[in-house]
Amino acid sequence: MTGERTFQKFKRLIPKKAFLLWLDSLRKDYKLIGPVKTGNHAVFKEVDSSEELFMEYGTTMLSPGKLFLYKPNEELFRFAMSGKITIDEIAPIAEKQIIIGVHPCDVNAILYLDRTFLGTFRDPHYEARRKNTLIISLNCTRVSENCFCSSVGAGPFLHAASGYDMLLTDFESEYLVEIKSRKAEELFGLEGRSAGRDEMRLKAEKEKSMKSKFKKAINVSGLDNIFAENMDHPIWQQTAEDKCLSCANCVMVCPTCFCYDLRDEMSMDLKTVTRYRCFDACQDIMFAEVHGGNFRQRRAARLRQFVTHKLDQTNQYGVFGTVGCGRCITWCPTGIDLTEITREIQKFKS
Amino acid sequence: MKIDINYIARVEGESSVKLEIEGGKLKELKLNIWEPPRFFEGFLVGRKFDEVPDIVARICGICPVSHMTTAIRAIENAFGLTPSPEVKRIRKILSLSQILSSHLAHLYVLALPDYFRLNSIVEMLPHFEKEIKRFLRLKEAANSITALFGGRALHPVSMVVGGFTKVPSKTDIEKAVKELESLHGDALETLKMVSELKYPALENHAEFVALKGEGEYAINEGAVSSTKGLNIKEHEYAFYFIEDEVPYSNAKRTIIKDRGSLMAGALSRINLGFDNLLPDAKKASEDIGFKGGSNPFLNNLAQAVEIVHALQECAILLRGLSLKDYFADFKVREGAGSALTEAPRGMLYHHYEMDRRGIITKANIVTPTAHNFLNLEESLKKLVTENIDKPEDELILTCEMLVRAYDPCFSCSVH
Amino acid sequence: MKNPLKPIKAIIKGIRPEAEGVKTYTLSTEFPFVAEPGQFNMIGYPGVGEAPISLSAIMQVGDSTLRDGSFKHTIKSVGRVTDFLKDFKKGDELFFRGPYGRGWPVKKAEKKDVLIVAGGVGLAPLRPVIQIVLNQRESFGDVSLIYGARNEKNMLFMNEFKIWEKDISLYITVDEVSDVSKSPHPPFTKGGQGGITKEWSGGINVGLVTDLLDRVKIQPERTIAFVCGPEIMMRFVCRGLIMHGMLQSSLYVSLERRMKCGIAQCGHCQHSGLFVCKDGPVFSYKEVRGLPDGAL
Amino acid sequence: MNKLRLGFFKYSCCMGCSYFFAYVHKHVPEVLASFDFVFIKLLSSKGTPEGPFDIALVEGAITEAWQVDELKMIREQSKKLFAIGSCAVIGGIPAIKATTPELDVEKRVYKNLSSIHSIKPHAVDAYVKVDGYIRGCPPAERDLYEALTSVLTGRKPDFPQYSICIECKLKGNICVLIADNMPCMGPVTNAGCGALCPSMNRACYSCFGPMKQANSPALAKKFKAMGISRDDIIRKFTEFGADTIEFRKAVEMVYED
Ligand SMILES: Cc1cc2nc3c(=O)[nH]c(=O)nc-3n(C[C@H](O)[C@H](O)[C@H](O)COP(=O)(O)OP(=O)(O)OC[C@H]3O[C@@H](n4cnc5c(N)ncnc54)[C@H](O)[C@@H]3O)c2cc1C
Ligand code: SF4
Ligand code: SF4
Ligand code: SF4
Repeated sequence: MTGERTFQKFKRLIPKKAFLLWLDSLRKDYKLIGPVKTGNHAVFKEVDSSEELFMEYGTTMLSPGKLFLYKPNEELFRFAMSGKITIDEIAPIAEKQIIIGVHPCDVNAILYLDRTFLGTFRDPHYEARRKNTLIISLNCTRVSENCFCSSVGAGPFLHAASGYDMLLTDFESEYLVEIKSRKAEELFGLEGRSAGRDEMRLKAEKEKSMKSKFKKAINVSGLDNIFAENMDHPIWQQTAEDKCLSCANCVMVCPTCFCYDLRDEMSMDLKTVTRYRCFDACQDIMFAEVHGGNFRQRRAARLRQFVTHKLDQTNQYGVFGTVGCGRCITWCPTGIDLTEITREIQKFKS
Repeated sequence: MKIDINYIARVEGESSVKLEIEGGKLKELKLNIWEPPRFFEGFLVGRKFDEVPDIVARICGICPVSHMTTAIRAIENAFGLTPSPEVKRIRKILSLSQILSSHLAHLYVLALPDYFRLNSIVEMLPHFEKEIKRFLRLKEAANSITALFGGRALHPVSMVVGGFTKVPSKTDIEKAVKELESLHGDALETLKMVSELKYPALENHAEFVALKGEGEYAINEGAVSSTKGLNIKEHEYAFYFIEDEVPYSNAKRTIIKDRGSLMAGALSRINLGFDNLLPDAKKASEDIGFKGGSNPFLNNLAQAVEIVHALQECAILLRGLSLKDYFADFKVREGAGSALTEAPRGMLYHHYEMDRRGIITKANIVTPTAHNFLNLEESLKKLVTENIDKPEDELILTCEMLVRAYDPCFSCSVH
Repeated sequence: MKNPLKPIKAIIKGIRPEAEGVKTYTLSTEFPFVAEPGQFNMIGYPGVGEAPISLSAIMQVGDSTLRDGSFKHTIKSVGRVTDFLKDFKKGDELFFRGPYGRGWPVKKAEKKDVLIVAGGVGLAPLRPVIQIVLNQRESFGDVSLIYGARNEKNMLFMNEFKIWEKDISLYITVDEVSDVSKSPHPPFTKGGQGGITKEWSGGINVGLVTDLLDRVKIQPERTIAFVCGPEIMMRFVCRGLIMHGMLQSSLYVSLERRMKCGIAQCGHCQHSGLFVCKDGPVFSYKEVRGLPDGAL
Repeated sequence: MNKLRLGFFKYSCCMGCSYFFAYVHKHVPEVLASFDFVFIKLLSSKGTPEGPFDIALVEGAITEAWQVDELKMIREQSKKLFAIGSCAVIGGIPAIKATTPELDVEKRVYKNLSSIHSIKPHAVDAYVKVDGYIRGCPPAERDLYEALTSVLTGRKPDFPQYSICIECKLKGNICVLIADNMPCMGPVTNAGCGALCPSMNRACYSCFGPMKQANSPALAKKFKAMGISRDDIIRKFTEFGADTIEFRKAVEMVYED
């Protein structure tokens, strides 16, 4: 992220056991966060030992980036209101943490969040946590029902050059460990076997076989201006009225949705006000309301905002807003599927 | 002379007392419970069994747990489902925590101001800071026990037919136990405070009725027993108790067949179950020379003793939890079921009939205040007769104090 | 590292009732505040929140309309924050952060004719432009202001029209004629166009802003237009100007969207991938014409 | 600072809101320092309902004609009037009565109806203008404080108007609707409780009532697709929302279906 001297991007094969032991050895300096099985699902949370990790997970409901880097709820300022008002700026708390097992889509989503929070205006809380977080990505071994990352280039294997620290690929009893940052290079002491051309070929084969397993896809090359040209396509209105609940689950589970609200809360004695930030969603009817009007009064307009922000509107950051994790499809109560909406519109065009 | 006490404050719900004195004698006295009816028993018909606990919780904002527990037990009786001992334990914890909250609120906020000739706890604040802080401590602890299991202190959400949807973690329970144990002294102080109040004298010849358990202070189940020898099972209730409409009141009133009025509540429970109190509560009670009695004003004292008991029993039950088997599956079937529990204000009865899909076809709910209605009216008559020479203000206050001593819940009584 | 969301304290130096429900607040803070015309601040108060408000007078780099570094906001009370402000008094504290956004491209307008079209409170963000024009009159060609409001009770800066008209042509219109005697700006005398005349010479017309476009002599190739008002009004103005032969790229509009942060993070102001707070609020008409969820 | 005059009025309900208010939990001293309890029957004898009030809180549904008259009088006497609790905000549980012929319902309870004077149950805003809604059953603590502090500081109160789902996700609960196939009302229910039911492993039953412009027919369709019976779906939308336009839409759709 910041100007780093060049480091050695080495690749090694490490027995899984040894790797996890190494992880545990870091726990004295780092909080360890990773996928943990709860019931039929996996969630990212802090663990006391690598034994709790469930590295074979499919996908989680909430992404690690929007739990441990960009926080759902964050206190920013405290105002003391008696007499002359004073502002207390809450200092960023940035414990050192390792997030292990981050799938490629979620790493890409973090890189997307970087564009919002480390742009012209940098958010000190996000930045501090980002600096203190070691991201160990894990290439996928399973394609979940709604994944379409391969269509948008965000998975199933990670190809981003930087912005994370290590990349693991499951090699049965071993991990292929690729070092991607100086921090990781310094921390990683295991020798293992050095990975050569054969291993990289094997990795490429694995990726290929993974790619063949996708059930969901989207044809991005055919997107062009298609959304802008079909603003009033009946699919929007129809899907919105028939199915969309404006519940905002799609936005809440989306790993790239960055919108937030700033809220003030006053203590009952009126002496302190806390200003905090928390996730907001464009599906909320108040989201775009101003005096005299609401730019997205219609449910269809709100639904369209979500879908087009993910698949169109690339003028914003120069990349797609979606990483193809499929979460918004999985967790939408009525199963609204942005890939289907897109297909419907593409059908219309051709 | 006609006296209309229209504004009975510091009780739950709406009521008034009208009385007429002629020639130094009480001519007529009516307790009018004009709380607007909401027709729960009417609109429950057609609803499904699984909604019933959530709906009946809204009969009362103070004792939702009692309504939920009673309804759930009635429905389980209809389904032939016997809950696990763990479920029973958790239900009792919730009931006890609610009894604690309710009694604390009644004693400190509703009843206490009268004894100092003040209008409200707000007016007490400057003079009774220590007491009010104690009250808030106890109340907070009681609420947090209900919330720990129920999700929130009012209208808890985890209580369902079959048991509970979720239980708290061991660590949270551990913390709660410690908190409760640290408040034992506060409970004893409360009892001491309440025992020092000056209660008006009044004899009451009512039949005291309460559930009675085997070796435990009965709350959620037991035999219906009375100081006049009643001893029946809960499903026999309808044969012995009769509910009737009163032309001047929206609440119905209940009597024991062929015998007349009854009194339910903390005093009844103490009168019938004194021996089942935990040793500490029993001893504390004996130390102040209280083992029950017939003066309805002593209900205050009985509540204070129950506070000592409930706080301790909650902690004991919490320690004994396994946090397993907190839900049992069941089969919906056609049938009828009824249940009785001890709500903070006394015996509460729910009865449901259901079709094979579990749709309610008939509902009947008899609340503690309906049980006490006639007795309260009779006691008021007696009180007025015995205090007929008192100045009007004083007489009105004494009447109000008696009404409050019953800790009536008029919202419940009408429902 | 300072949090860009951290508000800065300002003191209210003066308050002027401007029109019905609208007041102008002169603010000053510890440092001389510098901004560009068309930029805005997030104005707020703890416990109430923040709202984006344009600067209606500023000290600009190189030039100073307000030499002491104070700045002004002209605010109409319509909601949580703006209603709260209406009871503030001189000397009260209030908070702001900014300036934010891309303002009017005034440099581009130098040596050209300038057409300023405003509706309602939309004149506030354009006032700094007028100030520059007045200060450096020789740098611009013909300058005209077309300004419309619902009625004259809703009209901003009327007390300044007399000064403005010395250097720029004013075309003022109201949608409806209201009771003159209740106007905050007496004296009015009856007569003249639309039934009303006033201190300045041009008169008040009755009708829509768009009706006045025909009255201004527009030389399309050497004119640049700055438009601010309700979005639907801007739509008709821009279309009208295009009919007059103007290029989409020489029309500029200022958009209003809900904003929480002002710094391109909170997402509320997104307009088809544009952040109105950062990429705007001033856009060339070409950039925002026909975008979904907008009226242009 | 002068204390503000507060009135708390109860109509047809469980009085849980008064009870809840009486212990504004950790804030008793602060509330007492800022407000004069001019009228609150649960707490104080000798109050006067005559006003004037700086803030009036009204709990309970309106089910009898005298309540309407009194309510209108209170409105006139009060600078700000808030509906508190689901009964007052949306008609709540008492409004279930109106889902079937009301006389039948009344007859099931009383043999002699001559002294019963009930009218169709409605929320408070059916009769008077309301300045804000403190939703929930029991009401959301945060919203209650927001109402009180807003009046104290003279700002418009800010109440959440989005779905329970948002709160549920902020909490990180695994969605019970999707993961466990429970008929959760969260997607159409107004936030405020912190997604309590899903956090306790059960489906939301909408005790906070519908959120603004809730698309309840779409959720009803989803329930149907889950195999839930028509009657059960109707019951879902009439437990707390019987008197609301938003939920009536779902009921009508199911009937027409
Ligand atoms: C770049 C920019 C510059 C601006 N410059 C100016 C300026 O110079 N002067 C000026 O006066 N304005 C200006 N505005 C407009 C101003 O920002 C808005 O009027 C302001 O945001 C209102 O904020 P508020 O908190 O007072 O209103 P809000 O409370 O946010 O209300 C805004 C609207 O939403 C409605 N609303 C809000 N909350 C609710 C709710 N809970 N339920 C129902 N309705 C609700 C209100 O009724 C109102 O119509 C500008 C806006 C932008 C984007
Ligand atoms: S999750 Fe589905 S139903 Fe809910 S707002 Fe998103 S698209 Fe609509
Ligand atoms: S605009 Fe909507 S889709 Fe885009 S980031 Fe914000 S909440 Fe997510
Ligand atoms: S989840 Fe729904 S039913 Fe449960 S408390 Fe919240 S609003 Fe009420």
